[in-house]
Amino acid sequence: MFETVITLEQFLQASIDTLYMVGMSLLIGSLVGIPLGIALVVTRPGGILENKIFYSILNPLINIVRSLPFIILMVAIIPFTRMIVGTSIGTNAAIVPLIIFISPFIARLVENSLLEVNPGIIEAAESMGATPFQIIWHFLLPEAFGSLILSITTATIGLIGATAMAGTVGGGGVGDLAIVYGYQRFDTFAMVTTVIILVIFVQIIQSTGNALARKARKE
Amino acid sequence: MFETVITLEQFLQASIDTLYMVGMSLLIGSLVGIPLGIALVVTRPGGILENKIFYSILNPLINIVRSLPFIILMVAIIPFTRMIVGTSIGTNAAIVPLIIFISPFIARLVENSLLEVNPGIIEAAESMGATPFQIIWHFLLPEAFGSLILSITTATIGLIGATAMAGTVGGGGVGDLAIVYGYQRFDTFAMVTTVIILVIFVQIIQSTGNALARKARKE
Amino acid sequence: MIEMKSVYKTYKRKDVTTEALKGIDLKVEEGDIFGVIGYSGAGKSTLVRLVNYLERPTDGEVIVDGQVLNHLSDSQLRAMKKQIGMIFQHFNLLESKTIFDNVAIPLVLAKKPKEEIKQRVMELLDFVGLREKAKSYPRELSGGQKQRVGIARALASNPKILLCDEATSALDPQTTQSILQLLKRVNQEYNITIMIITHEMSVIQEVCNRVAVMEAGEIIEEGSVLDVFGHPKHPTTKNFVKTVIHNSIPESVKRSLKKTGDSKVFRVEVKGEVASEPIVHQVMKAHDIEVNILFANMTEIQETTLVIMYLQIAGEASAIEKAVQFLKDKGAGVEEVVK
Amino acid sequence: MIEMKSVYKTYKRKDVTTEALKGIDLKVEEGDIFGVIGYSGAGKSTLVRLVNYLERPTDGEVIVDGQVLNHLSDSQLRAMKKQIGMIFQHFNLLESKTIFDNVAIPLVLAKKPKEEIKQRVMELLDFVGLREKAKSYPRELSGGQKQRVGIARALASNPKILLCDEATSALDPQTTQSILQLLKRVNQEYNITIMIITHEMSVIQEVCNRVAVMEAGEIIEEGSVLDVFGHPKHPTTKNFVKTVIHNSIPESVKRSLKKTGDSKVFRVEVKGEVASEPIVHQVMKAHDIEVNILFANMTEIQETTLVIMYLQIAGEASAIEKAVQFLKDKGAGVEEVVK
Amino acid sequence: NEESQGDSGEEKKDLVFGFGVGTYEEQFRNGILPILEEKGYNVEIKVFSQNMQVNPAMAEGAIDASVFQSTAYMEGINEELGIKMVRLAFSPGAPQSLRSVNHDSLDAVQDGSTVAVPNDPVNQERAVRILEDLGWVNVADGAGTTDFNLNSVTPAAYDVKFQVLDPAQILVSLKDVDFGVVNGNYIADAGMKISDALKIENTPEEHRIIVSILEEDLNTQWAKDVKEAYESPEFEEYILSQEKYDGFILPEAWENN
Ligand SMILES: Nc1ncnc2c1ncn2[C@@H]1O[C@H](COP(=O)(O)OP(=O)(O)OP(=O)(O)O)[C@@H](O)[C@H]1O
Ligand SMILES: Nc1ncnc2c1ncn2[C@@H]1O[C@H](COP(=O)(O)OP(=O)(O)OP(=O)(O)O)[C@@H](O)[C@H]1O
Ligand SMILES: [Mg+2]
Ligand SMILES: [Mg+2]
Repeated sequence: MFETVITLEQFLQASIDTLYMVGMSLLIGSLVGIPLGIALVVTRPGGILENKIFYSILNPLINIVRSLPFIILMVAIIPFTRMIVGTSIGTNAAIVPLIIFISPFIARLVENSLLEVNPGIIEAAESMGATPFQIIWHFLLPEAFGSLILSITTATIGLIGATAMAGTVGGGGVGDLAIVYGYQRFDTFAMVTTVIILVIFVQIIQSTGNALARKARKE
Repeated sequence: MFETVITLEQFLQASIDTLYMVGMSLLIGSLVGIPLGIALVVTRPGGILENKIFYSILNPLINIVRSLPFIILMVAIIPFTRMIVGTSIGTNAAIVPLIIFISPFIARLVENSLLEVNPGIIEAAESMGATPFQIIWHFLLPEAFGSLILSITTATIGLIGATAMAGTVGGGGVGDLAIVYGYQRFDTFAMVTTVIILVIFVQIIQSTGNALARKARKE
Repeated sequence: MIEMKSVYKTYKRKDVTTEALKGIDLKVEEGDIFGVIGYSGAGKSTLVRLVNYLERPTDGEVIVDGQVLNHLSDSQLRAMKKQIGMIFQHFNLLESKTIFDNVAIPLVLAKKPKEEIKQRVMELLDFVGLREKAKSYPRELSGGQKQRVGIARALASNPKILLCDEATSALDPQTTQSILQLLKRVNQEYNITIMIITHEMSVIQEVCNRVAVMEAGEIIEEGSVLDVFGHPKHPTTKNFVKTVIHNSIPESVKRSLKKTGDSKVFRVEVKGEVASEPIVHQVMKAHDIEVNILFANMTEIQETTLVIMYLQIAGEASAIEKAVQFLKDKGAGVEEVVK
Repeated sequence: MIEMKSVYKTYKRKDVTTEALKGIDLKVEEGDIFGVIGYSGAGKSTLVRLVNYLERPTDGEVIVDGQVLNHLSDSQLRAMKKQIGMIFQHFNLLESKTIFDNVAIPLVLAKKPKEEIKQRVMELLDFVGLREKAKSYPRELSGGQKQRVGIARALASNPKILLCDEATSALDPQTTQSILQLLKRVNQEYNITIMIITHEMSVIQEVCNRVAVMEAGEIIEEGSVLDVFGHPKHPTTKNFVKTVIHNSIPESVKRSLKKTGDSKVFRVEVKGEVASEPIVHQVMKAHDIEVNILFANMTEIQETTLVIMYLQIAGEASAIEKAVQFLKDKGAGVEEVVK
Repeated sequence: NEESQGDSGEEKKDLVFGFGVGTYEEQFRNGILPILEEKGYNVEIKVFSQNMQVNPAMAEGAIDASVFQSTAYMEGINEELGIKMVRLAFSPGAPQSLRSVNHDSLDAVQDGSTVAVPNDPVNQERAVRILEDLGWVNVADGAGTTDFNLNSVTPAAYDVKFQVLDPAQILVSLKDVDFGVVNGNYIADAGMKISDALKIENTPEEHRIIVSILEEDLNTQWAKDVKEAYESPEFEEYILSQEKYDGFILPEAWENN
């Protein structure tokens, strides 16, 4: 019924590429974004490590990165990418802009989650003489955990959308397959199949996220 | 120093286009996404209008839409777009996929914000015999207001990134200018200028969002 | 007005099961001010939360105003809940709304006209002494102030039933007094049925006409306040009653108690009119005995005076016997206390 | 141990200004159990929150353990706070952690070994009667149970100073008793300084040696508990003392009071050893008068007995006068009450 | 991708080919790859969804050869990136065509007619040249290729309105414009015939699709083998056998086959 030029192998490779790109950039993006989000919360006016200067640099910086369309971002940082992974094309090269794209996004979501923590909890922590690090680790993060998981889930799904653009630098992946074959070549079968794969990915991620969040909320 | 082929008029037009696209799709996207987010929260297991069937349809549906790369989404709904605005190209045509792109995103952010509302508040509402609508309107939304504003801010900035893709269907806008001139025609001046404009936009949006959220949190 | 028939409530989570209520039978009549006391964790809050169906019973029936809650539709339940005001143990105020708006909420939900709302809310805030906090937010209030906002909110819509879960626990005695007086007033003027959960016996003593004592999910004693306070049966009840009716001899008195060979100690309880007669004087004048008041306490319950005394009576055995008979004839309850 | 020098605290938001504290001077000695009472909103919580610097004074100095808090660096402040346990009015438990983990937190922060933590936490949970709730989460506890978790948490790290903001407000009298006994014990055994905010006079009566009464941001009376309770000066203090030392004639007795021409009513206060003597008997035997005990109350404060009686004495004027003198000679305080 | 390259002394057998948008990757996979594999080459195929990214990749040494661009574009990029790429061979390329679903003939054009053109500079220039040929517009001298833009276009016979779109979008959006210039590869992929157009581009040599490599590789054995494969009768046979390549501009070298 459908005709396609994509081979099964290409599908497999694309799936692996997507998982690899999403996984790596989520991992590193979280390692960057979560601390940034925490930094936003603790240094903001009234925060436990209030720091006007730091906050008024970090806050707009995050905005600047967030305001760049992904493709522009990708091009703008090519020299940086090359410095890090030695090349500006391929899956590894795609991960660099993906990280830079997702980190500030995660930072904002984390900020929003942490701001919802009951101020009384922070007071309790302060009354115990907890250091700022301890406040973050033993109080803020556990209390916001359910919300944080949902935030990371949202970020992950956003990341899947962004990996589609990764094809631009030859990153491959399912989204790229959808664009190159489905969009550019009107290959309906490729389009439908890739979309189904993406839906399955997203579904798995969201269900896992929801389940974890539910558990974290002790429901 | 810099050479550019873009005219001031083009910049102005692009700015207007971006504002128009972001504004319209944010407005309509919120009108769609916020109710969807509320629906997710109230129909989920344990919610005030628990409804297994509805939830287990809505939840994956939102995921499906979120999993589509924007460009694929845009092409997939061309017939729908044409039905709504009479054409598949131009600024108005770009708004349709932008709305479909941003609504489920807003829905997820809203869901996360609303889940953070203290369950005791819902109990108080129920004890007063408030209808589900009243619970949402008089209790859930006001209590989550600060967080909701930050969520909408995050969504708005995501939208600015997405409008860059609107050029694909002739939507115009600052992001498109950055891609078409800055990226494809190596027009550094155009690139820098457009990025500056974007940064200013994002900065204004984020500051406004932060200020409103702060106010909503009664700090 | 409120009835529970063998109500059970069990909380389950993974392997942890908590039986919060184990077969509660209860009847609160219209116009009652019904007190519920019990140790922390006894199930008091759970009990009261069943009445407005915030919690569903695991088993058994909850009947309010003649209607079995289990059988009501959602909208019938809502209509029922509108008749029931609730003061929460943890206040549950909206952080995002001013004090004024918090108190106004039940009226807004009932779609009352703005002018009426304003007037009613200011009246209530005046009453709880928070008029000048109308524009503040809950986070700017002290603990007791928050509790008072909760009280004002529960009263706003003139409910037919009022459920108070530790409504005065964060309040000083004076404020508690004025709140209790208000409850008494609304009870009398509007015939509102009130259920009061508390751990302060003095609250029950002050306003309740009936009381139930809970322990570990069960009601272990129930009855009119005068009966339960006068003759507590269960040890737990005795413990509670002790806190308001100091009917044990202070340790220091006990220590210095002279153990003269022929003196005996009696617990004498006098109720009502007799309490104002000089019976100690009378018994002393009429008999050849020496009386030492080891301990004396007068309490007012439901506007009746209850006197409990520990008298050390010295004298000849026959004289003491006669004195005791004299007291009994006067209507006093007399029991010898074994030293 | 704790000292405040003309401390002011003002909250400002837009046009609303609240002067929570207006020039507080206060000194709590090492080993004191210092009580603070006052009406709701008087500034008690604010006061105690200044001691561990959760709130900064708008003006004035807070000195803890000889160190002016305003001058300490962040890390010095943290070290100081580690010495100060705090029980919060609103508990402030972590919803995401089990009861065990909530109590363990101060020990985890202090990097104690796991085994030690486990042992100490179970010991504390045992004490507050929540051993079987170790694996539950705060939302599964009753109000009083949450409060007990807060108490256990504050005690976990053996602080040198303990701040209790309404630590027993949600507890029944028995549990309150056992908590207060514990506080007394830690105070005596480890010489811990304790500051107790409460609106329950009975709590102060039970454990405090010194008390301050606050009203509208000011300390209106301060001193040893026996002094303040025995001779309250300020009307507010009198109001508070009234709640534990029932020293007014019950309404019902007043009503039925026989207004015989030659009878007089006296308020008689007896303290210490004398309280266990049969002075009413003695006065009656020795004089030709008729004595009716209108009201009698014995209270134990700091292990001393305080007796307050209202005696109606009938007889000839001279006989009454002699009787009064007799009582005064015995060391009692006697005042005539104008009917 | 880290193979050493340009080392003419040794026999290089591992090649990386970069492709952009178009049918060239498919042509290569089915028509060229078997020939190269026969000769013992191990070829990796990289497809870029954005043509823009192919040349930087070559400049970086990540790919050895690319098939996606025209001579004119390559020369423009040589200047932009400061590298030296050269044409190795011509690839069968599809001409652009002016199409319409709303009109049957070019006569329908009038002032205010909308014409959809690609947004990237090279395809945009080609598209505008078709209109220039028709006399609808004028193009300023020195309009450029790699930085071509519509500011250098002025109305001639008609004052048409341009609608700038993503190239892939034009075919699906034809309903919404009067005319549209569609790149040939999309016609091929959509299973349509190039010859059905209202006007087909008379593609000048500088706009025909080429196999480009770095100049320094020009004399390597692999380059020679690739050139040979593109000019081979086997490849020609394959292309001619496929209906979808009807109307493509074929390499002149084939005339010698
Ligand atoms: N964050 C704040 N912003 C504004 N006003 C405040 C704030 N915190 C407390 N207040 C005000 O300061 C006064 C003293 O409050 P505080 O909490 O110290 O009272 P309290 O004596 O502890 O009362 P309670 O017995 O009811 O707990 C109150 O009038 C309160 O409204
Ligand atoms: N949601 C819940 N999940 C599990 N157990 C619960 C839950 N709510 C209450 N319980 C348990 O049920 C028992 C009764 O709780 P309840 O709140 O009714 O006590 P209470 O009498 O109101 O006590 P307090 O005077 O301390 O407020 C307690 O042991 C408590 O731990
Ligand atoms: Mg309770
Ligand atoms: Mg307080």
